[in-house]
Formats: sequence, C-alpha cells, structure tokens
Amino acid sequence: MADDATEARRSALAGLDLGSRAGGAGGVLLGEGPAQESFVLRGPAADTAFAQAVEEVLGAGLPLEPGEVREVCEDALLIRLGPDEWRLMAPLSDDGRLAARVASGLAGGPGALVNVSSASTIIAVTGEHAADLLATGTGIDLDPAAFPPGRAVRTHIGNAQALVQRRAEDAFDLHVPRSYARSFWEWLEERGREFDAAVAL
Amino acid sequence: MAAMQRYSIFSLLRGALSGHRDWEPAWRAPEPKPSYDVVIVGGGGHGLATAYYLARNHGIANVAVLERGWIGGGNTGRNTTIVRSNYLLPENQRFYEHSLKLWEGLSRDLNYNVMFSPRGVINVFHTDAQRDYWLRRHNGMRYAGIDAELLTRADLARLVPALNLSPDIRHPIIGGVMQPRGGVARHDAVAWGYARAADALGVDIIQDCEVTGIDVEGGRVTRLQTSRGPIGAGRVGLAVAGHSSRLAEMAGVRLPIETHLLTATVSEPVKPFIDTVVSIAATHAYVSQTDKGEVLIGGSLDGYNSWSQRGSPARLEDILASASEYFPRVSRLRQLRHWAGVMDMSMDGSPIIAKLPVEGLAMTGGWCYGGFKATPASGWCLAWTLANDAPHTLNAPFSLERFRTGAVLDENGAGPVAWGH
Amino acid sequence: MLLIPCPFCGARDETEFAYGGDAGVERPTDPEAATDEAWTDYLCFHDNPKGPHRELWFHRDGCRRWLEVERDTWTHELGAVRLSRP
Amino acid sequence: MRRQPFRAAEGGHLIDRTEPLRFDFDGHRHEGYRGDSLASGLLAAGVRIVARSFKYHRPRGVWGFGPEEPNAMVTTGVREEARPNLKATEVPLSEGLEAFGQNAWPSVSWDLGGAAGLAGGLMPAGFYYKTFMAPARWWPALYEPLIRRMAGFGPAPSAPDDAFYAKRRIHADVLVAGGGPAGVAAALAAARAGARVVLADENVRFGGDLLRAPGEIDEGDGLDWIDTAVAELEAMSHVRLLRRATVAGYYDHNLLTVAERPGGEAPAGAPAARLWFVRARDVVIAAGAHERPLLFDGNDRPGVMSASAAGGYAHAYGVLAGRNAVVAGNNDSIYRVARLLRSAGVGIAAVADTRSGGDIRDLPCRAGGTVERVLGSRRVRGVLLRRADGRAGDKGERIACDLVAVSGGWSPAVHLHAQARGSLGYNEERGLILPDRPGGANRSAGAAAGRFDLDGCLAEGWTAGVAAAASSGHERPAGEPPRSPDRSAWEAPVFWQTGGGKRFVDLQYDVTAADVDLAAREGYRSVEHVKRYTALGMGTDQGKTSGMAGLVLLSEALGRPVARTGTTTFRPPYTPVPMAAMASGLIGEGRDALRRTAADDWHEARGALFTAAGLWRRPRYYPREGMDEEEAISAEVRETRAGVGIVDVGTLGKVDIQGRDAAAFLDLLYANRMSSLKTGRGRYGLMLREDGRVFDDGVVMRLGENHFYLTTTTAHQHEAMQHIELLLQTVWPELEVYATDVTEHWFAAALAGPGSRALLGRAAPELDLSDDAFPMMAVRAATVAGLSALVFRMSFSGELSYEIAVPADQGLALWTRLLTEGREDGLTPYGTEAMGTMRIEKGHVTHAEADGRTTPDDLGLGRMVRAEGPGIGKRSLELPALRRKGRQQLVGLSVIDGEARIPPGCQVVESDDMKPAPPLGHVTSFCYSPTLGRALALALVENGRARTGQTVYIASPMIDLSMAAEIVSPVFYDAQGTRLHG
Ligand SMILES: Cc1cc2nc3c(=O)[nH]c(=O)nc-3n(C[C@H](O)[C@H](O)[C@H](O)COP(=O)(O)OP(=O)(O)OC[C@H]3O[C@@H](n4cnc5c(N)ncnc54)[C@H](O)[C@@H]3O)c2cc1C
Ligand SMILES: NC(=O)c1ccc[n+]([C@@H]2O[C@H](COP(=O)([O-])OP(=O)(O)OC[C@H]3O[C@@H](n4cnc5c(N)ncnc54)[C@H](O)[C@@H]3O)[C@@H](O)[C@H]2O)c1
Ligand SMILES: Cc1cc2nc3c(=O)[nH]c(=O)nc-3n(C[C@H](O)[C@H](O)[C@H](O)COP(=O)(O)O)c2cc1C
Ligand SMILES: [Zn+2]
Repeated sequence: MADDATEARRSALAGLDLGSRAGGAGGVLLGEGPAQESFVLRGPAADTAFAQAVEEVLGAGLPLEPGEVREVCEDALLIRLGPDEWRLMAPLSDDGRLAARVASGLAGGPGALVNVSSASTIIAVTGEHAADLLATGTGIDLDPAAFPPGRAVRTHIGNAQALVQRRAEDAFDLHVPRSYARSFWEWLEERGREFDAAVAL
Repeated sequence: MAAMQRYSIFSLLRGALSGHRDWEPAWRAPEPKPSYDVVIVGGGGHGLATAYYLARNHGIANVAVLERGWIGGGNTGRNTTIVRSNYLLPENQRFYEHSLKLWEGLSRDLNYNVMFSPRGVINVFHTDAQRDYWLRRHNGMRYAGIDAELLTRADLARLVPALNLSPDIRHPIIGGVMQPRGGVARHDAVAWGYARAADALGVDIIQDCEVTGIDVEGGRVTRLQTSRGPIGAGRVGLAVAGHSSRLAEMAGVRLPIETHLLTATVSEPVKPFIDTVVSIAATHAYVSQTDKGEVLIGGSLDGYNSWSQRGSPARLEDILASASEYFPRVSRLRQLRHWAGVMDMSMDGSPIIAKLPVEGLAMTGGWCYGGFKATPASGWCLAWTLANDAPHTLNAPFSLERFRTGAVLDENGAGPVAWGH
Repeated sequence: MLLIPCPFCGARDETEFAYGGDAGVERPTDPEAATDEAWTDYLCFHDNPKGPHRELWFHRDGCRRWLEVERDTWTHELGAVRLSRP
Repeated sequence: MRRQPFRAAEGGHLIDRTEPLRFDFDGHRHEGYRGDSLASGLLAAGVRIVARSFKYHRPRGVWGFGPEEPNAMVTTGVREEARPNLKATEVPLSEGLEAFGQNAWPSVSWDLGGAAGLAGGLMPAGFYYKTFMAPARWWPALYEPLIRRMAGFGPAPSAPDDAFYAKRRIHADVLVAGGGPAGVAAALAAARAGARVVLADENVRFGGDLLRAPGEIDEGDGLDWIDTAVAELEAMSHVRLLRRATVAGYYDHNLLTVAERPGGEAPAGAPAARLWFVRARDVVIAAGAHERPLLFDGNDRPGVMSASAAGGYAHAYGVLAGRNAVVAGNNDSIYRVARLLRSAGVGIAAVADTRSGGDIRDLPCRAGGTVERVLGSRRVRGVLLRRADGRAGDKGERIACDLVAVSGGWSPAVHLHAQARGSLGYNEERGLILPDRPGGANRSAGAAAGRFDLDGCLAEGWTAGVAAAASSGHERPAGEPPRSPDRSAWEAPVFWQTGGGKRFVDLQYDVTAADVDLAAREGYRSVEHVKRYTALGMGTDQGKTSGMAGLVLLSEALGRPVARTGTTTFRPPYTPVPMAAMASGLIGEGRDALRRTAADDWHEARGALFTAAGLWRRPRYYPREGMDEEEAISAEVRETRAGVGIVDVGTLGKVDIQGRDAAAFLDLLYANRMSSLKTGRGRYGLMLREDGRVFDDGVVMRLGENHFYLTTTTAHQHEAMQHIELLLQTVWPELEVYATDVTEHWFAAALAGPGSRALLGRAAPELDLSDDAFPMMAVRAATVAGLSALVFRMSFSGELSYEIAVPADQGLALWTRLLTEGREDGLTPYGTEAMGTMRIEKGHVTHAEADGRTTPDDLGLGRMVRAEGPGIGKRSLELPALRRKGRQQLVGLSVIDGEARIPPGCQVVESDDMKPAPPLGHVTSFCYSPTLGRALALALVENGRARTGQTVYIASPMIDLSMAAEIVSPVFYDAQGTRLHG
C-alpha cells in the first residue's frame, strides 16, 4: 500500500462527477484547473536580506505591485497578495523542490514559507460571459482597465473567499478554499444559468 | 387639569354624528416653563412612559418631556414591534416579565388602543446546540413563572403554515419554542398613548426641543440647555436610546454604549398569512405580518458604529434572503420600504437603568435590539429611580457599575463588543 | 454599503471587511498595574462620536491587514485610511 | 361591439397593431396589442373600474401612466401564480394574461365590501386607537381578526416565486437615472467624453415625457432624436443601456440598485428580473417629475385622471381614456393635453383653467374655472364647474363628460436625491420642493431639478453629463448640446383645491382632506405624525401623487408655511422591488456554503447521518442495521473504548505560526505558558477574551525553535485568526510573527482506543510508538499509510489516541487506507455523538461550557492560567465579579435512575416540584454513557464544586420531566488517566 501521494490525490470536486455534467459551449465555461503546489511566502518587503534571499532562489525579484503576478523560475509564479504576503505557485511536478530551496534561503532571516498546496481548488471560468458571471457575486471592478489580465486579487465571490487570477480578458482561475469548493461550484452553476454555463473538461 | 376626553366606540359614534369636529388634541403643545421638578430627555416610548409613571405612580406631575424632533420618531417609530419576556438571564427575565404584564393592560390603562396583540413569539432552531440553548432558556423561563412552550415540527406546521419545514434546506428547522403571551404592538400608538395619558396628568410634552447641554453645578444637575432656551430641572432622566452616550457626555459621563444601525423592512401589504412572530436562529431574521398587511422583517446589525439611520443594502439582501428562504411565499411579494434605526448597543447586551454619577441624573438606555418591549417597564423603573433617588429591585442589576466590577449581564455571551450582541 | 479604499488592495466593498471598533482604545501597557477603572475603560468605555471616528477594519477577504479608517459616523464619509502596521 | 372600443384608429408609438393579444380581467376576456400596458389595454377595452379602495371600497380607475399610479392595483395570475399589488400601468400586456382587480368581492364592479363605505363615518383617521379596547379579551378574539380581515391590498401568496432572478455588480463612471430628454442628453455627453456610462430608465422605451406627448429636438421629432442618440450610445462598448430598469435605491458611497425587469423582447430563459448594484463615481438624477392632482369632491371617481396620463394614453397607445373630456388644471399643460386628446378623437367638453386669461380660441375654455364636484357614483358622468375665485352667486355649470383630465402642476422626482441624503428646499414662489445640496457625488437635472422646458432639460442634462464625466477625469466632449424651440414651462405655483365634499388625498389608503385636518386638530402636527396617523403616503406608490397635497393641507390646517412642514423621509426603494430578486443567489448554500472535509464522500457513501458544525457538516453517527440511534452511538463508543475507533477531525481550525518572536507571542495569546514547550512537544492551551472569559481552546505543538502549529475549535477558525492578526498588527506590531491559516490544507483523523497503537504501528512501521519515544502530547513527522503525515499523540476521548494529519487532497486516501488496514482490528468509524459522549465522560469542555460567560476557574481550569506575566484576558480575572464566591462552576451530574435519559435544555434545581424558583444552574452537555451505564451531564451550578455529593434535580418543566442526580466530579471516567497509555 506504499503508493505515493500522486495516486492518493483527490479533487474536492470529485464527488460532483464533472465528467457526466460536461456540456456544449455556453456563454461561459466552467472547469477544474490542474492542482498546483502552492505556498504562502511571508516577509518584510522592505527588508533587503529577505528580498535578496528570495531573488537568489527564484531568479526574479519580488513582485511589488499589489496583485502583480511574476513568472519566476521553472514555470513558477509569485503573486503579491499583501504588504508582507506572496503566493508561490509551481507545477505539481516540482514536488516541493523549489519550496525547499526558498525555505533554506530564508533560514536564519525574517520571513516564512507555509505549504498550502492542498488548501484550494482551482476553478477555471472562461468565455464571453466569464466576467459577467463573476460579477453576479463580487463587488470588485472587473473592467479590464481596473483588473487587467495578468493580475490576481483576493476577494469574496458568492459564498467563498477566492484568489482570482485573471489569465485573459475572458479567462479567470479562481482558487477557492477546498472545503467550500463543491458549494462554490454549485453556486457558480446556478448563477451561470443566466449565461447558459456549461462544464468544460 | 381638564379631564381627558375618553375614547370609546360611543365617542366615535358621537364623532361621526358631528362630523368629527369635536375631537380634542391628544396632547397639548405647551411652551416650556422655566423649570420643572423632573425633565425627561427623549420623547420616545421610554421617555413618555417615564413621565406617565412619574405622574401616575409617584404623583410627580411637574414634568416635561423634551423631544428634539417629533415624539415617537426614534426607534419607537422604526422597530419590528416584538414584545416578549423570553430572556435567558434571571435579571432580564424579571424585568421583561414585569414589562409584559404592563403591556397586557396598557390599552385600558392609557385609554388608547396600542393594539398589543399576544399572538405568540416563536423561535425556531436548527442544530442540537441551538436546541439545547433555546430549551434551556425556555425551561428557565418556566422557573421564573413565565409562559414557555416547546414546539415540535408538527406544531410549527400547524401554527405557521407558511414556514419552510423542509428537511432539504441548508439549515433545516428541527424544532421551536414559543412564548404564547408574546406578540406585537402598534409602535406609534405606544408613543401617542403614553403622551396623551401623561399630558392628561399634567406633563408638558415639548417637541422640536433639542437638548444641547446639561449644566452641572457642584456635582448636581441643575439645568438643561435646549434649542428653545434653558430649562431648569430638579432631576433629569435620559431616555434617548441611540443618543445616550451623547447626552451623558454633556454631563461628563462616559457610557459603555455604542451606536449601531439596525435595518427593518416591509413588503407591500397583502391579506394575512403569517399569524405569529417567528425568529429564525440560523440566519438572524424575524418575521411577522402587521395588522395592515405588510410583512415586517428585521435582521441583525450593520456592524459598525453609525448614526446615519440608513442601512447597508448588503444587510438588506441578507435579511430578505433569509425571510424568503424560511417563508418561501414571501419571495412572491415585493419590498416596499426599508429604513434603519440607531441602536444603543451596550457592552453586555443588557440595559442600563440607573442613576449616573451626577446627582439628580439618571438614565434608561443600552436597549440594543430589544427596547420596544421594555417600554412600559423601563418607564416604570426610571420613574421609580427618579422619584426615590434609588433604583427599584427590578432595575438594580442594570447599573453602570457592573461594567467596572465585571458583573456584566451578558445575555449572548458575546463579550465586550457592542456590535456582538 | 461602504466602499473602503484599502491602501493595499484599492477600494473594496464593506462586506470584505470585519469591523474592529474604536481605534483610539489603548491597551494599558502593563495591565497588571492598571486600576480596575483604567482596565475597564479599555474594555468597555469607548468613543462613540456622532461625527469623525477613527476605527479598525480587518481586510479579511483581501490583504488580511488591519486598517485604521477615519469615518464620519453620521455621513459615512471616509477620511484617511492606513495600514495599522505598515 | 368593437373589441377595443376606445382604441383610436391610428397612433400609438408603443403598440404594434399587427399583434393583437388577448387577456382576461376579472374573468372577462379583452383584447389589446403588443406593447400595451395592462392599463392601456383596459382603457382601450372600456374598463373603467379597475380596483376598489382600501377602506371604503370605493370604485377606482386608472389615474396615472407609470409608477406613480395610486389606484389601479391588480393581481395577476391565479392561485400559486398570483402576484398581488401590481400597478396596471406597469404590467406589460402579454398573451393570455389574467388579471384581477383588488379589494373587492366578488369583483370590482360588484363589490359587497362597498357596504363598508356606509360605515365610513365611524372610520376617521386613527379610529382604531379610540376603540376596541374593552373587554380586553375581545381584542385577540374578535377585534383584531376583524381588522386583519380588512388588511392588505392583494391576496396572500400561496406559493414561492420559483422564477430565476439574477444579480450583477458593476462599476461605472456615471450612472444616469432616468432616460428622458435630460437623461439621454446627460448620457450622451458623458459617454462621448469617454466615461463608462450606465443609463437606466423604467420604461420600455427611452424618451421620458416625450413618450406621452410629442416635442421637437434639433429640428426634428423629439423621439426620433432620442432614438438616434440611443443608437449611438448602444454602439459604444463603454455604455450600458438598461430598459425597464428602475433605479431603486441610492446607498452609501454611491452604490445604487437598479431593478431591471427584462420582459418585453427579452430572450426566452431570461431572468424574471435582474438586480444591478452599480457603484458609480457620479450620478445624474434625471428622473423627471410627477403630475399633481387637484382636490375636489369625488376626485377619486373612475374617469378622473392625470392630464398628462390621459394625453399619454392617446399618444403612446392610441387609447382614448374617454369620449368626452373636461380638462382642468392650474397650468399651461392642460392645453397641450386638450389638443392631443382632441386630435386623437376625444371630444373636449371644456377646458377649465383656474387662472384667468389664456389665448385659447380653438378650445372651449373656462378661464378662471375649476371642478367643484364630480357627478356620477360609479364613474364620471359629468362635472360641476365653478369659478375658481369662489365668487358669490355662482351656481356653477354642469357639464357631461366621461373623462376628467386634471393637472395640478408637477412635483420633481427628488426621491433619489433625497435618498442620498441631499437636502431639499421649498421654493415658495414656484410651489416646488427642489433638490438643494446633494448628499453624494450626484447632480439632478431636468424636470427632476425643477427645469420644466424641454430646451432647458436638454441643456441641463448635457451639462450634468459633462460634469459627471469630469469627476472621473474625463474631458469635455466635442459637440453641442441638443436644442429645442420648446421653452414653455408650466409653472403652477398654487396647489389647487376646492372646498368641501370627499376630497381624496391618498387614493390608495383612502385618506381624505378631512382626515389630514382631523389629524392636525388632534395634535398630530408633524408631517411624520400625519403620515403615521392617517397612513398618507405609506402605500405602494409611497405618496408620489399624494405627498405634496398632504403637505399643503397640513400646512394650511396649522397655518404655517409649507417650508416649515417639511417632507417625510424618502426611503428606498423608489418603487417596490421583488423580494426574490433581492434574495437571489443568497438562498441555501449560496449564502452559507456547506463545508465538507476531505473524507466527506466516504461518510456519505457509508450512510452517515450528518450534523452541522458551523458551516461544516460532520458525521453524527453511522447508522447500523437493527439499532436505533442510541444503540448505534453506544456501539461506536464501546468499540472505541474496547478496541479502536477513527474519527474525522478535519474541521478543526489550524494555524501555522512562525517567526523570531513566535514563542513570546504565544505566551501572550494563551493564558498558559507555551514558550517552555520543547520542540516536538505540545500542550493544551486556553485562549481568553480580554474580559477574562474563555474564548477558545486547542493544542499548540512546537515544530521547531520558531515554528508552531496550533489548533482552534471548529467554530472559531476565522475569529481566532482575526484575533491573532489584530494582536500582531495593532497591539504588538513589533513582534516578528507570521500566522497562516492552514485549516484548508490539512485533513486530520484521530485513531482512539487501546488498539490504536498496534494499528498505527502497522500503518507507520518506521515510527517508534513506545511511550518513551513518542510520549503523550508529542508530535512526529512520519509516513503513515504511504503518505507524509504529521502525527500528534493527544486525546479527547480519554483513550490512547493519535491524530494524523495529511494534506487534504490525500485525506480520503488516508481515511480509506486506515480503514482497510484496521479491518482486522475491528476499526470503528465514529461520529460526533460518540466523540461527544466520550468527552463528556472525561469532563472535557466545549462551547456548551465555554459559552462566553465562563472563566477558566468556572470551568475548573483555573490552574492553567499562569500566575506571572502578561497575557490576553488575564487582567480581567482580577475584577471583583470574576473572583466572587458563589459563581456557577462546572460539575458532573450522575443520574441516579440508570434507565433515565436526559432531555435537552434542562435546568438544575433543588426540588422536583417544577414550581417557579431560581434554578441552581443548568445542564451544558448530556449523554447516555454506555461506559457507565447511565445518563451523565456536565452542568454549571452555583457554587457547584462545594456541592459535590449533593442530590439535585435535572428538570425540563416544558415536558414535565425531572430526575434526581448526584453532583460529582466532571471527570466521570478514568480520573487517573491511565487509559491514555493504552
Ligand atoms: C429596526 C429595529 C428593530 C427593532 N426591533 C425591536 C423589536 O422587535 N422588539 C423590541 O423590543 N425592540 C426592538 N427594537 C429596539 C427598540 O426600538 C428600541 O429599543 C426602543 O424603541 C427604544 O425606545 P426609546 O424610547 O428608548 O428610544 P427612541 O424611540 O429612539 O426615543 C429617543 C428619543 O430621544 C430623542 N432625542 C435624542 N437626542 C435628543 C436630544 N439631544 N434632545 C432631545 N431629544 C433627543 C430622539 O429624537 C428620540 O425621539 C428595534 C429597533 C430597531 C431600530
Ligand atoms: N413644459 C413644462 O413645464 C413641463 C413640465 C413637466 C415636464 N415637462 C417635460 O418633461 C420632460 C422632462 O425631461 P426629463 O428628462 O427631465 O424628464 P422625463 O420625465 O422626460 O424623464 C424622466 C424619465 O425617468 C424615468 N425615471 C424616473 N425615475 C426613475 C428611476 N428611479 N429609475 C429609472 N427611471 C426613472 C421616468 O420614467 C422617465 O422616463 C421634458 O420633455 C419637459 O419638457 C415639461
Ligand atoms: C411596524 C412598521 C410598519 C411599517 N409599515 C409601513 C408601511 O406599510 N408603509 C410604509 O411606507 N412604511 C412603513 N413603515 C416604515 C415607516 O414609513 C418609516 O420608514 C419608519 O417608521 C422609519 O422612519 P423614517 O423612514 O421616516 O426614518 C413601517 C414601519 C414600522 C416600524
Ligand atoms: Zn486590503
């Protein structure tokens, strides 16, 4: 029984059997995004030792604009979520190597790295009415001028807190807390009736 | 003082015959005198009741009620009118039960129909923990000599046919409790009825008279500064609800009270289909239908200090969603109007009816959501306190000192967070 | 519904925040040495002005920072907003 | 007879004559056209009595044209489908529509309730306050039911509204409320300047007043100009046009709600309504004005109508509101209406202008004349005209007619301005209440600002649009404002009334001028008192036509200027909004997500019955064949205590704490000491509120020098995080500590029971589980069932126990693999009931005991509070009332009768007679203990610890049940804790 984590992994949406719900193209498409490694990175932005330690490992400086998403090494992303908080995301295949390097880079100085890879479920909302669907449940300004593609924000949508990453004008990744994911999905589907929402696999 | 014109079906008949030309003013509009034995600040239900009981119970009739706007225009005029005595803490039980008893005879007492309607107040619950809490509370009421009943889902279905008892909703209702003697009353009539009865006993009700300062000399209150000039006062009672801390501050007293918004809303009026008052634990909404036909819905606080009397639409969405969820038929109606009141939220959720640390100054306040039902007893107790310069045993626990000693009366266990109660 | 300009996140609806009350309340630096009166002042006797108020808000659904917000409790007009700990 | 006897041969820009529609009113079949409103359809069909009035059941017809309609309230649909209180002016006609007049039985034309009118004399304003008082018991039995019978306008709903409703939250630079000439000009200016614009109008078509009467703009037809402008706006991607969309509420910081009822040409499947929340940088209020009535005897008769509405029915729908009209008013608009009616084919019997003079040779004018009284009882048959100056000897003139079109002038729609808390001013000269200082970033324009001429409305709208766009940084647009030759302003400085008779002010609530007068005489002198005493303005029209009349009458009665009387408060919504629209998206899980643990699917498949724990659901117990609930729970307990059980504890809050000052911070956060913990060890901790009451409890594990992991209760996950951040950011900002909520990342299951060591030993072969290597309250990283895990040795059940945490995405794998591995051990999954039973047997506290009122000492945990050092809440423990003797203390209650079961919600009392008496305390938690074979309870009892050994009663008077119990230690089972070692 000593198989590894990969086989043991299970989506929070598995119980919904999305496969059976898949449908044709509607005004908006809902799908589950691939699981990722995800880490909360904390530290004082103004502290040069901290900033350098991160830059050394990731090969790119800390993004400093609120919501800025920066591509760092090895397909990983670093997102600024708070004055002293970033989110580091890497493909699952990285298997914690990058994080381990960041953690050892931080050792001894200020800052902290916390694994939250399992904490959220990623739901992709795409299509002509993607922003309209989100606008049924969040008060943030989704106009591309205010929230351009390539940015991310944390906010509240519908019944859950979500980290919203805008990939394109009509494509969003919503990172929602795992325990909320099913309810949130169902809320999206229900609100999506207005846009003829369909499930994309 | 001229005898009060009695109201009855016969007086109405006489009125009809004379084209209703002979009705006297329900209360006079006197000019303020230079001074009074007692001045009550605040012409809401509480202030007017205080004046009435001062005159009736204690024979102190040289009394003025100063109201900055129009009487009954504060929370008395904007509340969901629920009257009950189903409290948890014994101190509150005793006080509110005294109030309920006064309600039961109030229309005749005042010769003004306040339409107290003991149609039953029901609380429904959804979880075992809530069940345990509500049953404990109602069992406790029984030991305090207060009526309380347990309701099964079948009872609920019978008493409240419009209630959603489906097991398939997010927080299904598993049962309820009821205080059958609880109910609602016609809020405006309470202010008017007390005003008329107090006026008949000689009390001056002075509207458009804002108190702007409280003069204290040698540790004793002497005079009030008002928008209509200074008015001398032997004793002063504050009954200004959401404005309590402002008025107390005028006398240099700080209060453990914050002012917060509470929203209420009505639907368009329709024929009666909800005959009781129902409070829903899961979503904090309370629903009843008035005698004019509106469905009347209240919820919880907006949650931040405010004096604006304009509630947040977020809270409104919330309370309408819960009303529609638990009374699905309500979803077919339309919302007619909503408004908010400024609540005097105390730090433990219980009131303060007490002498303040200035000679001759006493107050009633800290009513949070629940002061309408308290109106008779609050006035009764404040009148006693002012007349005797000492609290009655009913209001002795509602002191200001309790916040200094830690002997708080935390009805909800929420701690010293004004908006948590 | 208030629109609170979070210095980090930008303007957000009030529903993203949790309220924290009077920002002027000072916790006695040495509670054990504080008199009952000083301690209960801190616990229970807070400012409640009708007008400008300095208050705390937690940006729960955003940057998770506590903000100090100046707000008029009568008009709800906002003044300066800053991070409680920059 | 023709199907639409009152339809003109031509005209009607809103209707499509090629598409006739059939509809039913009060059971009679009628015909109208697509584009009709129910009101225009009824008028076209010749139906004049549309409803009965509330109090006196007087017949009522259509008065207005839009949302101001006070009279023509109908119910559409039958039984479950019924929708009460709709204004016929706002209901679009559709094929097969069924509508009913209200307040009447059996129908509006034959209403038995009409008898109520006979008793009218007994029902002046406020009559119910004066009677029904004796005998008191008759109130609930007789009087109130009687009053409730009269209550309400329409039928009570008998079913929910199951239609789909939508919501949308958007941002805009400029929201324009109202799409008449002013609004369209404003939108055009702002949009051309580049601003993001939302233009909303409640009608199907933009145009505002131009829908009701033609006007000229830029040398062409006004509506054509509107259409061209709208087309230009429609083509701009930064503009959103909302039709049939009412700006309903104006809230803080320029958030406005807009209720859109797509209807009409909306695609199939469109929501029944959509509620927009528009956060606008600036707002242009171009909401127009409402026409005022005239007060005269019988002014409520069907056939008396707002003049602009009468004209509007002709112009917009080609409908004649009568054949023979008297047009009466106090301003120039009556001539426009008279000509409009005449050209549509209505005979004009007279035009009565209260003013003298006028140039109107083509019309049968009665200069200086006015309506004294309406003739006819069920509908207008004529009027009695008199000289307006009341000259003596004037016997008046009877004129036969079936329509009385009246105009008492115009009241600007200041509602939104006032909702935004803008101030209002009364212009004595013009007799108008006008917007004064705005209460937010908004500006009123056009008729809403008292600008009545078309040219002025256009100019003002344009200017407002430019200014509104400027507040979001947009520069003045190119181009000029549109112009109109129409500069006529129908000023009507006098509020017009004639004395005597039944003059209705509020048609909906049957409030007459005499009622207002009576209220004033009885001392209800504030305008707010009059409103509440008479119900004036409290109806579904919120006084749009009656408000001004009420003010004037009251001011006259009191002999004071209108400016001093003031208005009542304007509140949202502007017109009623469907509850279902407000509620949409927020019902059920849409409001409160259902949180599921990683093993939830397994529990469900296993048939677990769930219980709510905050938003989470947790298995309550797993039902078993042939066993009732108590037996199944008891089996779970017994099997765990005898062998090994497993429980899902994934819902506990979990926090990762790191940083140089982590240990120091935890000493402040908890009442007991954490800094002395060794790495790899943990401790049970108590968090207090600042008022000294127990806030939360949990376990703190030290994972490294500066790294801790702590748990909170399920209920306080979010509050605890908020509390921690508050302390870190506001109280001790100098501390370097990072707290991260990791609740969602970890799943956890606890293995409990003497068999847990053997089972875990097989699942985690590398782990040394001996007491020495892995003592109580220790934490180890290990591979468990093939998964990287953290293992804590701690116990809630009192048995040897391990909690195993893995990342949540592997939680189900951990759970199922342990169950598979544990098959040979007889591993029993147990739920919250068994868990609760075991914790009660051990006297562990939860929120039932730590209910926000109890101190550590009350709960018997006083020793946990360390004596020295600062810490949250500790100071409060020194307050006299918290140290007072005689507080309630936690005790155990052992029920003496082994067969007895404790019902929920019991009190603890000294006697079993159920007579009123102060209870000693109350039961906080209770269970049947299969371990001890009796019912047990934890209770808070006054001076409880000193009462150990006493017999008391556990009682529930509501079900008339009590039982004797002995006060014992709250630790009922294994007080020495030997079982913790297996
Ligand atoms: C939406 C809502 C729902 C509620 N629901 C319920 C319920 O269902 N049941 C219940 O029991 N309670 C309820 N309450 C609470 C209840 O309404 C109040 O506690 C109660 O009405 C307070 O009465 P009062 O006379 O103390 O205050 P008010 O009626 O507010 O009277 C105080 C008066 O003081 C006047 N005043 C203030 N400052 C001055 C000054 N400087 N000079 C002169 N006069 C001044 C004010 O103008 C006001 O008229 C509710 C409250 C609200 C807002
Ligand atoms: N000559 C006069 O004295 C006189 C008097 C009154 C009106 N008028 C004419 O009326 C017109 C006034 O133009 P205007 O643009 O100011 O007003 P308008 O009446 O033409 O347009 C206002 C529009 O706003 C809509 N509306 C009102 N409140 C709304 C809300 N809350 N939500 C959505 N829509 C709402 C109304 O239905 C209407 O369509 C001009 O044509 C003017 O000549 C003339
Ligand atoms: C029990 C109750 C019933 C009400 N019913 C109505 C109603 O039928 N129609 C209405 O317009 N307002 C109704 N209101 C609201 C009042 O009009 C008013 O909004 C409220 O008293 C607050 O006052 P304000 O809006 O003047 O600030 C009701 C208020 C209460 C407390
Ligand atoms: Zn923020």
